[in-house]
Amino acid sequence: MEQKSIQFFPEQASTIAHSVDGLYLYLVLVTAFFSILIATLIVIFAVKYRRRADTPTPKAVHGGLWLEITWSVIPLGLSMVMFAWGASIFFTESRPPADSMEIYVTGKQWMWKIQHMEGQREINELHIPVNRDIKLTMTSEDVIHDFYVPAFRTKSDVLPGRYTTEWFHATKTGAYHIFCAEYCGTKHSGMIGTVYVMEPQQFDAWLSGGGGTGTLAQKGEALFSQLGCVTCHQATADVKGRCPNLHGIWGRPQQLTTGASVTVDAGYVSESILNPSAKIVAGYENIMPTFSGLVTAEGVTELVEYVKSIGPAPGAPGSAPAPAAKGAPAAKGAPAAKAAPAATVKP
Amino acid sequence: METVATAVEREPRTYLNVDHTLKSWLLTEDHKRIGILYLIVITIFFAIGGLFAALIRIELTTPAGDLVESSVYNRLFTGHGIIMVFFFLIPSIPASLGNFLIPLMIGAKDVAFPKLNLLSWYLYVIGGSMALTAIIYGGIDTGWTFYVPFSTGYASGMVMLTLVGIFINGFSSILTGLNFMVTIHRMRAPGMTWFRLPLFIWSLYSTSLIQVLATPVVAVTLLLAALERGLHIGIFDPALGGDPVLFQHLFWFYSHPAVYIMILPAMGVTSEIISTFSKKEPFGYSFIALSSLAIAVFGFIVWGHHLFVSSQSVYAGMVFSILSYLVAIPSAIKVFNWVSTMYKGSVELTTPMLYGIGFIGLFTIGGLTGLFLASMGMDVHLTDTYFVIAHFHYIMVGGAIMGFMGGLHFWWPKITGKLYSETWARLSAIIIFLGFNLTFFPQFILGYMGMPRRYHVYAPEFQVFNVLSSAGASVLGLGYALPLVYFLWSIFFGKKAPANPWGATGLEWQIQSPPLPENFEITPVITEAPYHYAPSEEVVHVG
Amino acid sequence: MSNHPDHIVPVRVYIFVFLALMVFTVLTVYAATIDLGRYNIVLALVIACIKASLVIMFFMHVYYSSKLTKAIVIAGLCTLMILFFFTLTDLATRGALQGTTDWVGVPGR
Amino acid sequence: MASHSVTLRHHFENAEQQKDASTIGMWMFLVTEIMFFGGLFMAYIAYRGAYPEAFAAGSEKLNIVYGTINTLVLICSSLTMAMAVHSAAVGKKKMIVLFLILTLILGGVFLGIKAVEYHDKYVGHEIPGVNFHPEIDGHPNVAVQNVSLYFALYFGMTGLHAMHMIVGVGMISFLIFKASRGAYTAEWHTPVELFGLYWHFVDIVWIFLFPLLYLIDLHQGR
Repeated sequence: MEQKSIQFFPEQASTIAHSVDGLYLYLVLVTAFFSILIATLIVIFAVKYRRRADTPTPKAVHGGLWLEITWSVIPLGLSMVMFAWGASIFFTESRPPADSMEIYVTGKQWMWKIQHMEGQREINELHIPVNRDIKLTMTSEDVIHDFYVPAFRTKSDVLPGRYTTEWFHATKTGAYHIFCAEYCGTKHSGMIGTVYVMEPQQFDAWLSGGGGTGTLAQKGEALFSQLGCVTCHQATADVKGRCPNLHGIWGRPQQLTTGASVTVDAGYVSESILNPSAKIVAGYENIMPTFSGLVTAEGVTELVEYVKSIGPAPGAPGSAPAPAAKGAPAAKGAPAAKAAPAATVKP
Repeated sequence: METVATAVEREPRTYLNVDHTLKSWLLTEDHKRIGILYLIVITIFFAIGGLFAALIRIELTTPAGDLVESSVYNRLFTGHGIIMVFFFLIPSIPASLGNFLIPLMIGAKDVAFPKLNLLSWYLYVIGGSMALTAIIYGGIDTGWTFYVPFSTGYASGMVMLTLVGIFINGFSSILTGLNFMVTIHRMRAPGMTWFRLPLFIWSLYSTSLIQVLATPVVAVTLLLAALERGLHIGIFDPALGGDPVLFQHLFWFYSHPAVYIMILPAMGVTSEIISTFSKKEPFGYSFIALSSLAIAVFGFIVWGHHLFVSSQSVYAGMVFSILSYLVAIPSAIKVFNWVSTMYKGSVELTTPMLYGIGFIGLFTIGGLTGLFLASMGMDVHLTDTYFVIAHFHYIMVGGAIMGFMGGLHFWWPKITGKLYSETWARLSAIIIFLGFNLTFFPQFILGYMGMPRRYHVYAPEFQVFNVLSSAGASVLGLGYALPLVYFLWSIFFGKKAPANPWGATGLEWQIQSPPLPENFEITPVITEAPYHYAPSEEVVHVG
Repeated sequence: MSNHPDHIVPVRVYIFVFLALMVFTVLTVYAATIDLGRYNIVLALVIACIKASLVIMFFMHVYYSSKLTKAIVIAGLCTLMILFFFTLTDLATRGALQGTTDWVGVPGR
Repeated sequence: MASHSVTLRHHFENAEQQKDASTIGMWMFLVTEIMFFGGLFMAYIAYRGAYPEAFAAGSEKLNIVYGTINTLVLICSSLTMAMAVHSAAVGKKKMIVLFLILTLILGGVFLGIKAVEYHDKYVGHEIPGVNFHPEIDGHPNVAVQNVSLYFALYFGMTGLHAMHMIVGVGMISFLIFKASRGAYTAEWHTPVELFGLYWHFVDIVWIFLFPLLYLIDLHQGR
């Protein structure tokens, strides 16, 4: 960031930045109007009605109901506009578009660890393509952090034990600040970073240039076997082992022994890894050991991506003889050929 | 306290010279003496909190962390927060001015439970000294909000001692509120109906309502946090399925009404000051009175606007956002009514009036910037930045402390029987007003530029406004030092104060200053409305 | 009722209230053994509220005391309901829109 | 009402104002207690909603018989307390002492049973933070951590309630001492009445604690 003249606004680098700045302008105008009105009235009355020796005692004034109503209704009206405008911005901000490019962010005390779907890992830096919806799925390994990019006008707390999302659509290339906005300890003010918004071609060059050892899903698969999950959860669809088969379960409701059903999402898979006895699939026993302490947050995200990438069983409906892992996100420019040898991925 | 022993006979008996032993002060049941005891301890805590603030501002003049290390800086802003919020702002007006004035203003001999009143002071001192010992032994770095899981798992320093100190101090606040409510309900002079009460009493009644209903929840929350930190029973521990956001809900259920505990008494003081120095009955008396109650009641249903970005559900966010706008309306009504009171009044710009006008101006800016933070889309960008710091300092320093200073100056002749020097006082009021604005207005801009709060090291482009803010802080520091000087000077060398130096109409101005130990020789009987300046038949009726 | 400060409540009222409380206690234990699904908790709370109001009204003389005392009791309960209701607006609908669900367990701990 | 025997504090106009003020003051104190326990009940509602099976599993480990006996004991102590206040109002000084002693005994019984229960929990490794590993075999869908939440709340709520009982027992003994010296007459027995309010409040808290903690999903059979 070169040292420009004194700034009063952070750059407007995302789609909602304009509407947030518009709301800001409206609010500033209302505040300025009323503050100046009150200040000038006070000065006028203080001067005009200053106590002189001969002024008679001022008469008491009663009534004024209509006056009271007007200066209750007008502020209420102005406030409701503030509420509606703010709520609409918040509503759009809290619903990431379906096709947005997913990036995993893990907050750890005083650093941001970022994992791209293509396997790239970054610390305190986030490279994203311009003009594309980016969805961050964030969690924390210790205390509450907050991923805040002033230039995009977005922030969202990052909580341990939960995934929170934040999404933005960058409109201007450049480098912008990342700040941790929730106090998290000694180096809270050091937990900062930079978002590099790049042209799509540059982004792809950067993406392939990084020494990626396979996509997130492939790393997940490697971890899946390394931790011994594959012994119970066979990747092949046909064998009905002692453990629920993970084929094509992503996004579908899962029947639990208590009769309730839960849709398989990042939260459910993470919970089943870290705390398996919490939700047992119908027809199975509570025999899975817990892996909390044995796997880091990045490992959990890799396993989540792997489970997402296991296609439905070959015979099952909706399965396609996918050469590569069905769920692997075909990031627009990501060269599919780069995927690891097909053998490990073939369902 | 008194100068020559012989002078005692000629002087009338007052609550000050009736007994001089330390025991008579430390075991007093007289609400006036307890008010002074509170005033002394409050001033000490204000000085300590102010010292922390000075160190923070000095550190923030440069982007790099070059005055103190990060861990020390975190303890500085935590100390500043805890001392100012729990040990200065919440007890400041209710416990000192409130204790002194409520019985005087409603024609009672004392508060309902004098022993309980003394116990409250001791609880306040014990809680305060526990927090002070924790700070002397290195302080804690949790921030005054004690967010879990940081405060229970990762924070360092004597966190539990501080939590228990605040827990005990909470009971002082609860018992004071309880005492005031029973006093106002049951000990009013004959003829003093609810709508003949001075507006200061209305605002203190609303404050006590909040103190009684909200403080216990934070007491149990901080107790649970202390237990979780000490005994590792994970109520809020996410690893055990606990919900850190539940802690935030329980914490802010108290802490938002707590900001109304801080501002309502200052509003009451301002109503009294504006009315006295416009020599006119407050415009819309019943609207001001009922809006105090409305603020207290609405204050309980808005706390969620502190949690917009903390993974609170969108629907809950919307509910809290719209309700937060409702709580702004009574404050708007009050401001407009104050200004209308000055209309066609006969305004005298004494020091209390300067503080009163300053309060209205700064509280208006503080309140309106609160509307920024109540709007969800805006709050996403602004929460946890310096915008929030500027907003609540405009309310607390521009509002609550201006009100406290105004009240202190307004009732000083009644409390001590001495007049302070008007010129010095006006000078310090103006210095405070200028210093305050120079300190906190740049922080609004910093906030919108995105500088997060509680940052020891910040990005270089924020430095300009931080230097302005630190410059303002030094002026503000000077402004606050002056009153200490001329108030103390007035106690020993000030002129003797008449019973009613300002020509006010309250009951407290009808008796001698300083008052008798039993306040009134004969209990007064109230026959007409308060603020009775003009003869009642010449009343102008507005549509 | 009269606002006579020291209303002497007849002993038979106490005995009756005592027996009612005993019956309700047995009732709530028995009711817990029948499977009513989600309504078990509702029934338990209804019985508890009835018992509590019996104690408040007759043992604590609120039925005979001043309107101010009644107002204080109601104010306390309303504040409690405010705390419950508004916190639950968040807890019940959390993650409904963003689709993020809670999960138990923090990796690495 | 002859007020000569009433110790009238100087700042009150008459005895009725003093009594009225203290009753209202006591009720406001009880409202602060409602909010004090309210914070814990909020945590209970939040976590029971999130982890119903874990709460059912945890509640299974509690001893229903002890819980029911405790409830009945407390209700009896409420009756004896009410009778104590009644006999104070009608001026039977001997009866005040009798009923207060009865209330003290019942309070003691309650605390005794509570102590036994806590000991059982200690033996059963059900105290969170103290090598906590309860046997929750019968429930498939229950994570041990969530059960520790249940027990943390159990000990939080019943512990706070028991502390209030201990304070209550302490105050009863003081009242018995004063009543036995004939301090409380028909005209002035405010301390007995105010303590009665406190005692009934503590009983009401237990009336809610019992079903919420002990009787969760009893119908699945123990």
